[in-house]
Amino acid sequence: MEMTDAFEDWMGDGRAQELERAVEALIFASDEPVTAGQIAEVFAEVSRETRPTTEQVERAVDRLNAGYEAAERALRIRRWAGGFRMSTTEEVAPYLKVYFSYERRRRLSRSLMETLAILAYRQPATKPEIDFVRGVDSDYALRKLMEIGLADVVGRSETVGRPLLYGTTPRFLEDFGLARLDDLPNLREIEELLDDPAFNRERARLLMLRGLDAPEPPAPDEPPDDDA
Amino acid sequence: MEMTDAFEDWMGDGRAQELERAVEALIFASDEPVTAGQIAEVFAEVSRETRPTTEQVERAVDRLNAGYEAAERALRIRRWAGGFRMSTTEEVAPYLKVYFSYERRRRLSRSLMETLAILAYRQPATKPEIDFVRGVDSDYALRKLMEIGLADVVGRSETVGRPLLYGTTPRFLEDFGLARLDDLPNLREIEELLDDPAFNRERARLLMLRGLDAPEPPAPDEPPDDDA
Amino acid sequence: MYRIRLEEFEGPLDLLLFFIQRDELDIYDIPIARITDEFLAYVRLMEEIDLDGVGDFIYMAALLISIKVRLLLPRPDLDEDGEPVDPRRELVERLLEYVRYKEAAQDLAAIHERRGDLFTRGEASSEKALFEEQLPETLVNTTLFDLISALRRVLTEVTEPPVHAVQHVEYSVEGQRQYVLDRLAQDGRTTFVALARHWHKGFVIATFLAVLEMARQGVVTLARTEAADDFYVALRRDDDAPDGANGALARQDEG
Repeated sequence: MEMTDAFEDWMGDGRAQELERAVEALIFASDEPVTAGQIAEVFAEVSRETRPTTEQVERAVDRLNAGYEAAERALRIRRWAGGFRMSTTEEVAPYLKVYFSYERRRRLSRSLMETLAILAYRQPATKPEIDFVRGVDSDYALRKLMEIGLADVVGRSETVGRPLLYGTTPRFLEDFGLARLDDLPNLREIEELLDDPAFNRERARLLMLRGLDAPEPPAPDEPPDDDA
Repeated sequence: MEMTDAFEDWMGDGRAQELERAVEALIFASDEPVTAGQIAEVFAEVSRETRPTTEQVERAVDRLNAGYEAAERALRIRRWAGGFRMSTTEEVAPYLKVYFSYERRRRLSRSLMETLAILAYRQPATKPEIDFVRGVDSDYALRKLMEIGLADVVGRSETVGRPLLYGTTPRFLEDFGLARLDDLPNLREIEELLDDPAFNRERARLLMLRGLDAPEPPAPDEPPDDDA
Repeated sequence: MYRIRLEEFEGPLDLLLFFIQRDELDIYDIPIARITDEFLAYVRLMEEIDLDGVGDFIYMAALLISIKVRLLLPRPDLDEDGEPVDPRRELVERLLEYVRYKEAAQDLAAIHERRGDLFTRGEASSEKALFEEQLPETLVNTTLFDLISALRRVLTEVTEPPVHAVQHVEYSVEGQRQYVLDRLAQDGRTTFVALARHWHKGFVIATFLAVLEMARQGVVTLARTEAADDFYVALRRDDDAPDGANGALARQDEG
């Protein structure tokens, strides 16, 4: 990791340390992901000096995380939904689960997860499009996802009838720990599946898949607890 | 500060470090101040070993704070309201003040949201009209929406007294990710989205919300339409 | 026919995938005639027990039948290169497309699960309250769905005729008037919600009517609060009471 550059040189160690402190404080105190740009702006306004670049903020975050790791701290700064958010490490999850003595995040039912997946990968998507892929009416699932705050209306298609377009929200990214939509795992190409001469293997995959998700979890009646 | 005692000896460095991590995680993530007793209990349950004493938890907190201070971190663990909670240091308060004074991504209050919804669907509308639909005085909400930049005066009605007409701004469309007002879900779409038997279409019609259903003939006593 | 747990199949595609897996069918050579028969038997079963979503299954059954018919045609459809087209290809593509998203849904579920191990800051450490006064109200994190939901609230609010309701409860407007005066004498200024919180519905209505009556008579003043569904109630001061009403009771009402 580059620990110095023109800015850090110019700032001197004290200024770099001060930026780290500001970064840590802002990310800690915010209720939602803070962007590097927001941090830079606040820092410039308070210090009345040149605004740090987003790279400099990124580096301050990296230094903080390296420090947490070296000191074996339970906290880390995550890159979620286009910003920074502080969270505990995986290792301490058992303590928190015992302390809260319940699952804070409720699981999404299979139908909600399927609808969300189609939405996440195909967005913006119309309801008929989602219905077609699933072979069922997605009215309920879509509404539920909107109520939970994971999906929203994002516009209107220019096609006949101008149907509404749906997409995922920043909240979806944060709840799934993704920095951006590009971080979604790759979707397998349909052509890859179709034209695969070894279709037996594909069939085996189908079988496996069915076995994995056969028991349908009960649909949640309430939105999952948000742990923000 | 005593850094070792029977417990820490017995635990060894690794265990002492583990207690620190648990302490840090629980204090960070808790929704209310955590007591030393609660922390000790959770730690004993997860580690399946002897429950640490509250003094040992206190010392873990002291070590964490000493570590924060040595590393010039922006966070400290405070003893407040009969328990521990994490807070930022006084030095970083200026950053937080500036950050929180910015326009931030926050939910609009219920009354603002309702006023905005009516305005979006009934614009251009006079204040008495909005008051009538909401059943309460919308003075504050309307003023606030204008302050935020989501609503604005768009003209004057031709009716007696020529009252001001209000409407939404381009900023409104931008914030909701819409290209034009036409992209707002219409009445039929809203009914589908909400699937709420209590949603009263007749009432919507009586209240003369427009733009809801394009093919519907305008109500006879509808106020003059400036932007149709 | 196999006994099938109905709730296991959310949609017709799930049911088709089940047949394919159960019989270890080659997905590129689906025995349409047999599958169609079994599918139809299942749909009839659904109709009998009046299951929701039967329409989706009927639609798929029609599709299966049309494929079956096309398979029986002596002259198959040709594509633009003059090659014969397997009438089942479209269905297979659809099934695979669906499988693709089912996989993605599983990936997402795993991601969601892992994210559940990471805890964000709890309310105990929240410092927002310290800065609350400086928080301007702005939009953004608001979804279009929130906007629509707000519209729903406006359009579905049920306003009962209060007079009618009061007839059935033991609280009288006059009694609540005294209650409000007592509370105001004690607290100076309060909010309506504070006056009526945790009380029986009849109590709330009678209190509300009492407050309105007192406001009309100039005994109390009402003022907006931040919350849309609440308001401040205070005794009117001597100097702004129009008819000197209840001057004796009027104390300070600010703060």
